[in-house]
Amino acid sequence: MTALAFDTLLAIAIAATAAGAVVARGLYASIALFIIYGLMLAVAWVRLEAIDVALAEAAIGAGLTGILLVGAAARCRAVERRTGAIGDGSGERRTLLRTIQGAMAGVLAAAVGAAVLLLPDSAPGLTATVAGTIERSGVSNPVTAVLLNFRGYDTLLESMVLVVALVGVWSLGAEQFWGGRPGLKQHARTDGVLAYFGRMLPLVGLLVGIHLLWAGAHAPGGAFQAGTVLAAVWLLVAMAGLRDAPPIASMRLRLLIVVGPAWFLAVGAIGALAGSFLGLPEAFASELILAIEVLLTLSIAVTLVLLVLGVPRRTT
Amino acid sequence: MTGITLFGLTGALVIGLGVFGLVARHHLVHRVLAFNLIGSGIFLLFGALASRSPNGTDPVPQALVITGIVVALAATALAVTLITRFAEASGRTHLPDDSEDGDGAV
Amino acid sequence: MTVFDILTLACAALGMVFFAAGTVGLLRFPDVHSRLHALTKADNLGLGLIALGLIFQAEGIATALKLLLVWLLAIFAAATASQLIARAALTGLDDDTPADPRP
Amino acid sequence: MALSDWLAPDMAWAAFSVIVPLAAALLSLPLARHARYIALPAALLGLIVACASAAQVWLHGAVLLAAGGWAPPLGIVLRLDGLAAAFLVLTAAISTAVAWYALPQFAARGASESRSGFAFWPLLFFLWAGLNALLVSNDLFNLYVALELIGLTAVALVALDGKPAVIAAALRYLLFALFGSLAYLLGVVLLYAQYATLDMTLLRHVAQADFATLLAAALMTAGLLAKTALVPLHAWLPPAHAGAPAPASALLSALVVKGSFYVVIRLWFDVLPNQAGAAFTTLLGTLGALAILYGSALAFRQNRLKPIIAYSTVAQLGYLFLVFPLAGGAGEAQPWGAAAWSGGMFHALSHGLAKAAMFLAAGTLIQAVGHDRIDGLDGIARSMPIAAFAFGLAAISLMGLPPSGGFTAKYLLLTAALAAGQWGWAIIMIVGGLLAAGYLFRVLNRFLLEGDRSATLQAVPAGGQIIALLLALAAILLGLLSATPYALLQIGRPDAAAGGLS
Repeated sequence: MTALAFDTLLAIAIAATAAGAVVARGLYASIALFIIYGLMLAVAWVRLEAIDVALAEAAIGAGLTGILLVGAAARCRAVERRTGAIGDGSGERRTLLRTIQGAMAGVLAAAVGAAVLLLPDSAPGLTATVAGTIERSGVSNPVTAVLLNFRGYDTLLESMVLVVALVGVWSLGAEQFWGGRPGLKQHARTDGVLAYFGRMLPLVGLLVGIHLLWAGAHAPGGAFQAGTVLAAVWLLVAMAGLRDAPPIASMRLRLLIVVGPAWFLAVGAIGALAGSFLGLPEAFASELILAIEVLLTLSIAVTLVLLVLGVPRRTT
Repeated sequence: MTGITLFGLTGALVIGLGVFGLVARHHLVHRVLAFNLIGSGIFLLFGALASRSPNGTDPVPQALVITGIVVALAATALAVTLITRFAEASGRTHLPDDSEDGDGAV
Repeated sequence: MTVFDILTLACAALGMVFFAAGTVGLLRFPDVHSRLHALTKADNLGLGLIALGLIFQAEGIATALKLLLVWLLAIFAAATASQLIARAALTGLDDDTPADPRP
Repeated sequence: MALSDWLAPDMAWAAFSVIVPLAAALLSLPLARHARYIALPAALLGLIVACASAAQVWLHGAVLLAAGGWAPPLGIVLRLDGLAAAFLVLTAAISTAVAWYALPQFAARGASESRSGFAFWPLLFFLWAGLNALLVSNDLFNLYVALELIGLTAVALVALDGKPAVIAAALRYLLFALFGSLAYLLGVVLLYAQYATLDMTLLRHVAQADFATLLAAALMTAGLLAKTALVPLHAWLPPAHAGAPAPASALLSALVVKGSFYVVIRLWFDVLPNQAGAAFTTLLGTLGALAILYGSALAFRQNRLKPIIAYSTVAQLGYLFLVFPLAGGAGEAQPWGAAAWSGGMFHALSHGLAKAAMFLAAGTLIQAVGHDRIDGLDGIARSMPIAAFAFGLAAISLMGLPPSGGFTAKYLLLTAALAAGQWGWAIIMIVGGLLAAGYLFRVLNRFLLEGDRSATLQAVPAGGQIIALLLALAAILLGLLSATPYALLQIGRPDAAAGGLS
């Protein structure tokens, strides 16, 4: 009973923050509500007994996405202030159009909701299949087993999607800054509070990241969550002005970006030559998964940081 | 009603809200935000349906959702970079209205 | 109800009061800096009280230490984040704020 | 090892067709400055893998490969059949041609790394990898990841030029592509919730025609149609395809839109063959017919070369959707069903070759003239005969004139329409061919006008013109030598392609 009451409150909070993010007038208000929505959603994932997803949603869905949106909003506002065009403007007050659009969205939501109600209340899914096979996967956390072994091919392609996004982001930079450093230069007093925390928090973050990576084999955690924590550490260091972002022409940086996906791909290719594409021999499966995860975590962390920092904006 | 159904319906509602935001809001950052709402609504729906499993939440959807969250972030990063590039180059934060014919389209 | 339960309830309730105060401050104060002041002060204390309350329910010393660690990390994160927000406000990044103290 | 060992059924050619372009993409990211040493060898290797895949299918029939050795529903299966093999070869041929064509533009000798010179090569190979992953995938969620890989790469390729108008086109494309992916994903979620599998083969055996399944299928189809730019979801295509650099336009128009179409075909013919009602197939056919007429009409009204070609893509995509009403038929074997299905696939292949040839030819012409208004192309055939000839040959295939691949495709589709007594679709196809002739001759007439232009033209390397010509010749050869590709397409063909949707 208490659980259902809590779930109901949580569901209302999720729906309300989502609705607020859609209708809020100001861009910043929308984004703030979206981030709160993401955190509420992470709690919902905990309620659904999906801690791995809760970690990913809080760190990536709410955290990094929020940072990206805030950054875009800030640049858009700067442009709008310069050109004098503020706010949504066009078509915001056409009631009839709004009603039609609302009705369309409502029909879609109702149809999906009806499907939810029509589906049976109990469905085993693949829980038993995973449980029956997991001892051959090399890890004991079922989510990691699916991500890195049973459906490792998806994860391989997914790691490529991140690299594609980064290439796309970089390709949008200005020609004259090509090869330069992304983002703006951050200044911080070396004796300031920020600089102090910027030195101390990374150590803690590093520990948390490594713990998440290590724990992923048997408990919630894994490469993507750990990568996000490490990315956050780096971003903090960059924002505190302690360490400047590297120039994108840096060979070391580029190797860091590709090392995880490349190693994963190499494991897959060797398997394919030996007769099983992406096959991890049972005897070394846990070691191989750990090696893939360590390198993937590095690459993911670097790629996420660079995705947030954006296009190169200065040559020095 | 169980908590599972509740979160499933919430997911459906969030999808609808996101679609509304996508068509009704014209600021490009709002639209990207709406995409993320739709995506996370789909994920929540998936998670709710996966937890119908009697012995613990089905791990396969959990893994798929993590993949989906990462892919959504990649798309968002590309989208916001395109938006800021467009805003800084053209001074606009909305897409110009569709003009179908004529040579001005490009 | 044991004495620990009563202590938990008391601490959590007091924590909520601080959260409420912080939220009122966030909504009522005029500019970014005073809002931040209200928020960080009150919420850090509120969270600390709730964590303390939960420690009375902890099963072992490890759980209790983890709760303490959560509080400490949250304090550091809040301090860092508020520094960043304050700096952003000073450089005029956030213009949803009505009274923007521009240098 | 003898050649037959290399082509044995247990060789993982399906996996290598994804591995090779991915490796090339990752390699060219740190080594972009040396792209000219990487791109062509890697592309040729990719072409060899594609040919080996096709040969393997030819010799042994459809091949299944479980990634990681995990059988579905737990694992992901890669499936290589005739249709996949034909598209793998098409993708490899066009990507190799584009890589060769783009070398002088994006990998100039001795220059330091530039923005577009860096980005083009990883994007080209990631796109190729994404397309191959899509073609061999037998798993609905894996297809989602492949679709996103393709979509993000394609958007980045559109934006490569960097002009504000092109950025706007890329943004609109991204909005459509993301909407399409999410609609598709929502459908996948509903299917998994009901059947606890994502494997297309397993799904075919368990799927029923209930509300959740039909809602899922409708959402997936709508999302894929947005990505395929079927009218009325086409608005993003012309500015994006016309605004991208010519080699990128070739990839986008020839391959990327076919990728999502391919998934629509897989979805309805492989996964849900018994759930497409007559109303649904007629709707898809009608949208296809509208696309043919509307796209052609708009192609007529353009005064610049690349928008004409881009609107022509909108029109030509319409033919692909005539497969649905023509191959449909109350669940019974129809003699014309296989012809309609094969005709549609032939159309996708021949349009791919012809459209890539046309964009590459246009690219060299535009480079020589310095702009792409067609009134500035008067008499260009005299100075650049190879490019003009390539454009003309590609036009023949697009109009559906013999002996081109386009002719074979339309012949098969027309036969099916007449055999089925569905005269309406036949008339649309004939009108569409005439309209294509109209807007293409409008361009070709300009090319053939009198006058010597060579003084005002920029010098362009002959290589680009020759590559365009080779692709156009391939489109013609597809018609002349249609027996082999036709037979390849029939290997592992879904039953519904002969039996009809119902």
